[in-house]
Amino acid sequence: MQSNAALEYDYTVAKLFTYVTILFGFLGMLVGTILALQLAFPELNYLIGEYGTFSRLRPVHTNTVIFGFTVSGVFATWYYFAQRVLKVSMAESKFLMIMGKAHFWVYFIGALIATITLVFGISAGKEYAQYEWWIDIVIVIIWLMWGVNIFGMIGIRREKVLYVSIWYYLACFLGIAMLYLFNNASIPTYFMTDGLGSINHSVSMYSGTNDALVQWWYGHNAVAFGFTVPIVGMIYYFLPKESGQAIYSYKLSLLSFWGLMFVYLWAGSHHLLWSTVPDWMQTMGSAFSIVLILPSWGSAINMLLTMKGEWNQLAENPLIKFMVIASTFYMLSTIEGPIQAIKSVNAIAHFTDWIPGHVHDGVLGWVVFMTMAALFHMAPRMWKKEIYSKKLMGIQFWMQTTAVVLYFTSMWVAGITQGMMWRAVDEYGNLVYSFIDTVTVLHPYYVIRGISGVLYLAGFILFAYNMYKTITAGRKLTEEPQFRTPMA
Amino acid sequence: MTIHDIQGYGMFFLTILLTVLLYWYILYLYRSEKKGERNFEKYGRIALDDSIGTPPVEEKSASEEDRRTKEQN
Amino acid sequence: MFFHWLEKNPFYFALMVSIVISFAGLLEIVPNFASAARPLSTTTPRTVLELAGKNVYIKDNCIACHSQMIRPFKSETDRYGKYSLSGEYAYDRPFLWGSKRTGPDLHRVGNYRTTDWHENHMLNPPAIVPGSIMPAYKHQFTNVADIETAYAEAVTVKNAFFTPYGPEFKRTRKAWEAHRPKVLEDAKKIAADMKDEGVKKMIANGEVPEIVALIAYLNSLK
Amino acid sequence: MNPIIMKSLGFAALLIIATLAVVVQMDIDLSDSVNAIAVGGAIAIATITSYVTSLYISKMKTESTTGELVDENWDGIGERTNELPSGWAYIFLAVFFWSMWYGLIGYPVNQYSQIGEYNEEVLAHKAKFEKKFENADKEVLQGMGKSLYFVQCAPCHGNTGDGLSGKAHDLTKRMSKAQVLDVINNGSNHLGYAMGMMPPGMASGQDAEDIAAYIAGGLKGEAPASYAACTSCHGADSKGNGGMAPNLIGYDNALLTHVLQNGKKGIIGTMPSFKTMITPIQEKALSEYLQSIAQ
Repeated sequence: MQSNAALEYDYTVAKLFTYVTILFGFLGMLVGTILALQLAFPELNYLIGEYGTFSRLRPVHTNTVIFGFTVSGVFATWYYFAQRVLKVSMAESKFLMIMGKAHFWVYFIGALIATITLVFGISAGKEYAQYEWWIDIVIVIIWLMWGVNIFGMIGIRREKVLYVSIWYYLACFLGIAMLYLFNNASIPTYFMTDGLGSINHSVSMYSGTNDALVQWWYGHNAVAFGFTVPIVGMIYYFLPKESGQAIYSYKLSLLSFWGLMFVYLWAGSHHLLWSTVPDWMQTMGSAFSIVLILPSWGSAINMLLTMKGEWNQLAENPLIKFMVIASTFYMLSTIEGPIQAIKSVNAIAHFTDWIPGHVHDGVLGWVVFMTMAALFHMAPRMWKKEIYSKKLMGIQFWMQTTAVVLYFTSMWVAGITQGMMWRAVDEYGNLVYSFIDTVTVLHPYYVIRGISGVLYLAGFILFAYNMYKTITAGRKLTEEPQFRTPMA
Repeated sequence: MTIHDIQGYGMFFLTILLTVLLYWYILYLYRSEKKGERNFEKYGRIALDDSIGTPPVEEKSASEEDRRTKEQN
Repeated sequence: MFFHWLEKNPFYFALMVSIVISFAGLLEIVPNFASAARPLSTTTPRTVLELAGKNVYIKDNCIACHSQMIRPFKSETDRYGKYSLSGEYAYDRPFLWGSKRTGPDLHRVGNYRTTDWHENHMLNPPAIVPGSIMPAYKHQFTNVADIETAYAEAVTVKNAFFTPYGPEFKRTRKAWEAHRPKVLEDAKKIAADMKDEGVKKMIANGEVPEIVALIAYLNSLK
Repeated sequence: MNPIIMKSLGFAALLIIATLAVVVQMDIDLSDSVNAIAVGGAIAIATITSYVTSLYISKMKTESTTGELVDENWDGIGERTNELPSGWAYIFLAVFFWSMWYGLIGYPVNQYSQIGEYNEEVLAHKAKFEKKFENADKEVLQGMGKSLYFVQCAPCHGNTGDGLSGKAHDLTKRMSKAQVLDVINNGSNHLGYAMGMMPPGMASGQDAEDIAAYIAGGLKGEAPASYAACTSCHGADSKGNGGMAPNLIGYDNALLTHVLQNGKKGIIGTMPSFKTMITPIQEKALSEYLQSIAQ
């Protein structure tokens, strides 16, 4: 075995991914804020001609946040913490190092091109899977390159036991790989004819109800394996590390893991309640969604209990605040989802703004908070600099928390209102409201959401600024902080 | 027997199988800790003691030797 | 012990995770595949012009705000017409059910809206529906719809999935050239009910504007 | 209760009150079980999340780190054995029983059918409303027609029925001059009247102009001589010859029924048939309402 003395963890790739996480986060949220404002003030649809309408921009927003921000955040944290819990440095393997860098560049360039295709309306038409066939191929390559790193690192590890975060990242890798491949299976029309038409176009391998099932089996579990599993993995590493407290119950974390794996996939059909998929399947999706509360809350409670008796840290360390509030929003989101999956509730909630509200308290409150906290934690260790400003971080925390609360409360009320108005029957037994009545009534809530978007985006800009100043002007650290992240 | 029947039975038994496995796993976690075979909670330390200099909670190569000696016995 | 061994062997661990997560998908999706793909006896595949319109629908991502799924509630069937049936979607690749109704459902919009309404509406939605927050889609009146790709799609689904298109649908360019006048004929019929001069001029030049294809598609939703 | 839990429950209460306030303002019927369960679900989400999260967060403040130290010391650092949180174990049981109930009794997987439930809903609706309004009087019908109009007709004809400045038929008048001219020149498509299709070119030139002006003006004053060509089908009183042909003065039940059943095509554009969307009683109601808004 090599001597450990001269060895250091190598964060080159982690740094690169950190930059793009911030970049894509900003872009995704900027577009998101524009979308929110467009719904409140439709004149904003005409800023850049056909490329600026709500409908054209929406996939740009969702895909940039999912495949841009979240996925690069997952990569950045992976290249950081995997070395640490496997106790092996990237510098120890030239192959993994080159693969890591190649992974970054293919990813970055691929992501840029993919975003541009969406702006031009080159789309396969399935939500969260809009990319056309050739971009799918690039995505598969990017994913496999990450897989090489995962298994490579695990192969040369010193720590025998795989820490639970590694489990979650592995599941993220496997889950997304499987779902993405099946859902995006399609046939390019150009090659099925003598070169007729556009080379971009393809048709789905599945049709109608089958396509819907595969799509939501994918769509729901893209949330599972993109927005839940790796983020849980993140908090299982970063919260204990930042606070110096070992996980409250390691056993509970293992249990929750298998529970999540087992239950999550069943729940996909709750996106198709009251549709033309068979009744029994809807019932299964609905019932398993409720069971899903268990593993989700298991993880969240485990996190909150890890901080038991540590009020000082919560009061003084904004990073801990970020992670605790992220767990809280995770709990909110993971009970809201199951309750919305109950058939009677779904009859009201489906197709309304309550659903985007639910999605955003998960993503804004849980995914983004956790990712930002992780990057804040990593920065002083990667660049050996102190965090530039604790005060800015505090301001950012309150701005963004307010924004999330505004977002989900306004969409909550809007969704329930609209859902009930659609059903409302007058004294004669006929519908009371024409569709447009149920749209105009939402205006105030859309304005509130727009404000919350601006607030959240501003908070994210503060985050980016703070990171930038940390990297360029933070006070130098002589040795790596053990637990608590130093900040000025 | 139609495909739906097969599907129904398949789902029923496989769900039971996986549920049993999950409970078995819980049992395993507690039993092996009680008997003192393993201490799961100490793995929580992996996240905390993660400098490259600190020794691993369980050394990988050591355990392989472990197993080999066991197999020989 | 089985579990102990599983946790330390990354390969078998990954295999176990894969088995557990593919389990539900296999049981829920696969057995229903054949029966769900069966069309109703009245369902016909879309014409090339309608397919081109469907691709405009996808390109401008109408699905972001409009669903195509009428749920079996009295409130929905009163508003949109008969509840949706699985077989009606049998030729839809991809399915376009949508997940959000910022605007109304469109699954049977062909029953209660017509060409001229769509024309006026796409040019300026709030003028037709006061308070509407839908953006105008003026560019669809000047952009050319890609009917060749739509034809390629029809041929592809015919050959790969046995969608019942006629024998004249062949993979060659010659077959396409032969079919093209038929598409233009369909487009002309739609344009006859429209007022926009630019659209008529484009049709006369042998080009199909996106709006014509889109309206053909919307009218076919019944 | 400690202040953190209080505050957080306060927030939940606020959210619930806001939701209920809007629901009440919209005059929503909470006796509809779907509405009631949805509101119940919303209340459950707000209170359970607020209570449980604040409970655990307050534990950070009020409790000290507990749990027995594990006997062995591992690398100088003590370990605590913590049992599974009991609250979580209780949810485990509750959720387990709930899902069993849901799949076996609530929506039994082997027999529940949503289409069956829909059919029951429709039957219940019919029993409740259609019988009640079978022999409704004019005033009730007008009220019903008005509410129907706003949902089904206003999207094209506008809230006041004026046809949105020429984008659809103006329902406050019978016909405009241009519309009449168009019908005279091109004939009329089949509305399903017993008289059959009206052929094109029944009149031309100045005659046609005169007729159009006369009809558009509401048939006031003296009829032009050429109008005789019209009365042969539309009746001497221009009211449609006892339901054989369209009424030229106003909207009667027959005209409405024919348009709603067959749709219509004219100079403005096409109106689709609404026969799948509208029941006979609704048709009657709409007709009453339209007669009330037309001058």
